[in-house]
Amino acid sequence: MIDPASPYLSYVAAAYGACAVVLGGMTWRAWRGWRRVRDAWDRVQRRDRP
Amino acid sequence: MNAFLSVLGRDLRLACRDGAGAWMVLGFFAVGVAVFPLGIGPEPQVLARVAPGVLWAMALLSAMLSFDALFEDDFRDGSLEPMLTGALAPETLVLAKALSHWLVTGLPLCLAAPLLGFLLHLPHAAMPVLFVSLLLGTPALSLLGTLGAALALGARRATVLLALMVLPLAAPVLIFGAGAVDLAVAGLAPGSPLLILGGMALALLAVCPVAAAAALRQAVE
Amino acid sequence: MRNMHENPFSAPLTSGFFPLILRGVGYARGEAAVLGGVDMVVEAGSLSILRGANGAGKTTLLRLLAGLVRPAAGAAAWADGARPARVPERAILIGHQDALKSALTVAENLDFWSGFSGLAETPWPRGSDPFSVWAHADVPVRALSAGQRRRAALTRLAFSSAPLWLLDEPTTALDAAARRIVWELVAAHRRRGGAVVVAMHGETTPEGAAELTLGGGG
Amino acid sequence: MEPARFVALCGRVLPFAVALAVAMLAAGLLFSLALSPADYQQGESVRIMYVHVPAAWMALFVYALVAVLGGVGLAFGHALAFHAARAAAPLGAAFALLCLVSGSLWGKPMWGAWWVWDARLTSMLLLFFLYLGQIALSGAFDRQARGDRAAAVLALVGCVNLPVVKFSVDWWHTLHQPASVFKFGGPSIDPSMLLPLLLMAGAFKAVFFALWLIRTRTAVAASRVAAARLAGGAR
Repeated sequence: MIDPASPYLSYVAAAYGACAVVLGGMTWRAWRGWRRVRDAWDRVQRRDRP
Repeated sequence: MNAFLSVLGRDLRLACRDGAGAWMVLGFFAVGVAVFPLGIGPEPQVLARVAPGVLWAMALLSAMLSFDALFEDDFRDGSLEPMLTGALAPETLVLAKALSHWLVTGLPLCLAAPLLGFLLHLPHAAMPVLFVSLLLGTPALSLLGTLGAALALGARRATVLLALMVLPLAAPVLIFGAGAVDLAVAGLAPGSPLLILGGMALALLAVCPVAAAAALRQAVE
Repeated sequence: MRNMHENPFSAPLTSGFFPLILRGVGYARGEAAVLGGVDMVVEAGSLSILRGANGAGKTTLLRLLAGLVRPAAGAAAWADGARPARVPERAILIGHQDALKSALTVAENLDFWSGFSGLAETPWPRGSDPFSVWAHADVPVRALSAGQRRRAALTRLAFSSAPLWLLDEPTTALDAAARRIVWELVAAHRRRGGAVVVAMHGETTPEGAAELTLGGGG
Repeated sequence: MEPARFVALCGRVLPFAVALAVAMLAAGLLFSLALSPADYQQGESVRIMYVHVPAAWMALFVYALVAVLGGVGLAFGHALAFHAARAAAPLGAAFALLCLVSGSLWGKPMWGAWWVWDARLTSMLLLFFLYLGQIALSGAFDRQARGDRAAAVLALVGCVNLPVVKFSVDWWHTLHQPASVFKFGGPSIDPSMLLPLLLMAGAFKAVFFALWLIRTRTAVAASRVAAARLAGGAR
């Protein structure tokens, strides 16, 4: 089990924090990119319908 | 063969016609090296210690700056397409361009570096090794730069892009080039890094023309 | 004006591999289809005129015949089965740009192109000067007018041994005399067994020429 | 595989990929933070290795993947391969960055410096710059097709160059620091640490695959939108 009194706790926390930031950032950008394209596709579809 | 020589001859004549190009690269190299003592301080021991790295890094940057016009003018005035569809294979065209760049830029850098070595108190024993290491290294840089110029042809901000692409690829050349001079400064035999540097130059001689030719074909498409 | 009936060419014609046959050739730039289903046969001694609105793909088709561009659909092959991209030296393309270095003189530019096309034993052979640009041979190209640059660019045809000529609106910026020389050169090239494909606007189609109009694409 | 069907296929596969990624990540974090012992020498900071090493593996794996995809795209002209390569490259760069950051966070307690020119960290730094050059080149052209193909050539050359970079950095390291300082990651990994390491490596791969799927689908759909807009405009 992780020892809360360890002097290195802040470094471990920072490392996993960085991991969360990077993975989270990638996920958020990917999802936002997809949403933007999906909306653009809907707009293009609507414009074609008579 | 005469197609190769005519491309080489034309590029050298063009370089001489607006001679400023070659001189500006040498000027940049000299100014770049001269700036370091201003930053680091005048102590001879310190300067001698960093001299190989500074000279080599500045040679690398000076070479990098002179690549963007390599294909750009031919691309813009339309002579690149007939050259690619002439009797000359694109790979040979790339070699002619790399050789013309080396003669105009690489060779002068080799000759100027030992002189600038004096500015950095480079031990005299290391001067010849510096010259030989650059003699082996600058052709490798010319080949890499020619590949970078072909890849970045027609791109936005081509010069910066070219440096960003080529510098990581040129890191091994810098490491062994400066490493050889370091060994010479420390009085050790610089044989092995120089041999590895020569090996790398030959490897790039094989890889870069093929990759650059593919890039040129894409640029023209 | 030199007599055109002597041989204006200094390079022998490499044996033609005609006909060059295009079947359903298509090309797309990015997502937009520029060429759709082009069928064409280029015979020895033939002259084909490409017509069509701007963006109809005339220049793209010329670049495809020159081997600069690979067809996205359909196939283009010479009689011996070779694809244009594999044998680019069989065609010479004179595009909108002049392929001349403005820092060099006309003589230096044409010396380069004659050396590049394998005639290096004599510098730009003065014999092959159909557009009589020899008068301002030592003038840097940047000092020339558009018409003079165009004449110098077209002089490259004189020392090319490629059997297929591809001319993209060759007569733009040319005066009447130069225009006549272009068509005389084309006729001379066809007489010696070469083929010519010209993209053109306006100007009447010379007699004995096949015409191909490219669709509204692009 | 024409675009419409590919986008639909991604839609169906995505939920499973996301579920797998979340599950693997949970297991990985559980084992690396809770169910594994501290190192007798490094103490708790060894847990940083469970982020640092898998990130390095992913950075290398994705770079090789991008090079292969680029090669396939150049050889067979499949637009899908280029879309997939363009989707994967930034993810690889992110893993390389994560590797550098976690390496620095691990170096501080061990060697007292935020950045140490250790052979492997230096190679990872150069790999990160190779990624930047490749991504910059891919986006530097008006025509995306041109950017994709140029980036593919650079990725292939970069891939050939990687072992040379690794070799020269190692040589450089021994040249300037003959006495080998504390070996990164210890002589051999203790079995109790191997499990969290492999779990985290699997988690990173699963996360990468899910994100890669989303980004590739986005790229393909974006090109369809562009084509529809062009076609629509012309009508």
